[in-house]
Amino acid sequence: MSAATAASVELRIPRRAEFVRIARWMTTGVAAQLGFTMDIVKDIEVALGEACTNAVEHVKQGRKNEILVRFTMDDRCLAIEVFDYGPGFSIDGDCEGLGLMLMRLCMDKVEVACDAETGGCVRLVKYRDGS
Amino acid sequence: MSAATAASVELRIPRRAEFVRIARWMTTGVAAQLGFTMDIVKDIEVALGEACTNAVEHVKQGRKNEILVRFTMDDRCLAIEVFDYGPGFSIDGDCEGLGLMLMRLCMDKVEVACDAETGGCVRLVKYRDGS
Amino acid sequence: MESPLKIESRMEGGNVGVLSLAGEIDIATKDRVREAAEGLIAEGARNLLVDLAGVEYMDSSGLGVLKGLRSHLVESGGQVGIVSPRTFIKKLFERAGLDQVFPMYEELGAALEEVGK
Amino acid sequence: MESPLKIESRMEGGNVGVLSLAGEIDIATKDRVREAAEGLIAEGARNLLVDLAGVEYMDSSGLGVLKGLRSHLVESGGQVGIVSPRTFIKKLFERAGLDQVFPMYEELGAALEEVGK
Ligand SMILES: Nc1ncnc2c1ncn2[C@@H]1O[C@H](COP(=O)(O)OP(=O)(O)O)[C@@H](O)[C@H]1O
Ligand SMILES: Nc1ncnc2c1ncn2[C@@H]1O[C@H](COP(=O)(O)OP(=O)(O)O)[C@@H](O)[C@H]1O
Repeated sequence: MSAATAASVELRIPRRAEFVRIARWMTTGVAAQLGFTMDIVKDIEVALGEACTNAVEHVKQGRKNEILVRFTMDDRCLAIEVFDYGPGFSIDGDCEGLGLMLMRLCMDKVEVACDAETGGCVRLVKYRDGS
Repeated sequence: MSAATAASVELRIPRRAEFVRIARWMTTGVAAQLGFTMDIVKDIEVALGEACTNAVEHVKQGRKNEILVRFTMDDRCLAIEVFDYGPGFSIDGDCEGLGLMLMRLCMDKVEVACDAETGGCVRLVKYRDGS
Repeated sequence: MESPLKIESRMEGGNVGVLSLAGEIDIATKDRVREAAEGLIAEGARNLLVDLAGVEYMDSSGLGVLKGLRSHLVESGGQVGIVSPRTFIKKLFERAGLDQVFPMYEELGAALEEVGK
Repeated sequence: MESPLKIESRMEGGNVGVLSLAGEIDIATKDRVREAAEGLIAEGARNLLVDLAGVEYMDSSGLGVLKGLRSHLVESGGQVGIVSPRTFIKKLFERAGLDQVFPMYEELGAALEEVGK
């Protein structure tokens, strides 16, 4: 991947436990391709795994029974958005559990958003300079 | 994956040489998950690689600059469709090269279709009983 | 199908249950870990040793199961010991603030000696 | 970035170019194979030995490059020999009807002896 070109890759999986693994697999491929060290690839895998796990565990009904994972990469960072088509949620200190805590420790930035079409969205960012 | 449940997974990549590898990676993950032997996983990887390579090599302009790979799996087979958003093409004996020949040798069924929205489509099928 | 998680379970010395895991512990496989552990507890295990030498991936799903088992065993004076975790898994326990909660052992022999006492 | 293909090239005995490849040969990496081979030809290689021991993936992109190099060298009495292909790669050559076209060698020593003659 040439450093200057931005690109995006999208993955849709059924919102089911046994497919979370496929999304993790994909994530390690994309992250390794971008040249992250194996430690960081693993961190990114964990964060993505937590986000997808939450989508499977906490979304009971949604507009679609799937999870959309969008990877956006440029020379600065890898951003991964996980859309769950569910009711959405917000982060406040009180309800944060192990999942969101691990996402935060594994990534440089974690944001939660929500919109009517794609439902809850967790955005995970890792900078490529290792900062 | 429980044998009785059908499921589909979709992947979108830029129509660029360095992303074909990501699609292959994904494919080996899905095929391995379904329990195909390592030899067959490799065959499926080659066939998918050939289809994506053709999309990169032969589509100069398209409705979108991406490739959509759709995996559909049930207890009978894994079907992989590669949509290239290009002008489409048809197979006749004369113009078949190494790529399509390898797809045919690696898979149980290879079909080529075309529609206005998604462009050329190669459909690759592997049966799960090894037939 | 090559399963993403292999589980071997056995009893040692009457009241120690040993669970050897290899592969990936995640939302899809965590219930099998819990069930295998519960099987050992039903057989009389008061302590569990979970050998993670072969575990390449684990996340909060796995930690949640281990926490649940530990709460249960601690009530009757038992423990859940973690054996041979890879660097990645050690870091996971630390990040979750659980590295002081679960006893950790470098290898199974030492763990059995300590716990079997 | 860990490159999907590692290439080592060197001359042996004046007119044999040896290309040792490891990783994946596909549409994204094939040009680097061609360029490395052309470098050796420019240095005087009349024969090429392509050591595929470390190659885990190859498809028609790789076969195409090898066919092109072979056509070129055969004109001046040379050849492209394939060394240590894995089972998967052997099958690929067979399927493409190229297993009789390219000389195949189990290991580099024997190949060098044969070609260097
Ligand atoms: N995708 C989601 N949809 C709805 N609610 C969610 C989602 N992800 C997280 N939550 C909410 O945020 C809480 C904290 O999540 P997390 O930190 O992952 O811990 P846990 O999942 O272990 O409870 C969850 O208990 C749940 O209420
Ligand atoms: N996705 C595609 N879009 C347009 N044309 C295609 C596509 N895939 C294949 N073709 C056509 O079919 C021909 C045969 O393809 P193939 O068997 O893969 O051999 P090769 O790509 O080596 O020529 C190509 O030369 C091309 O003309």
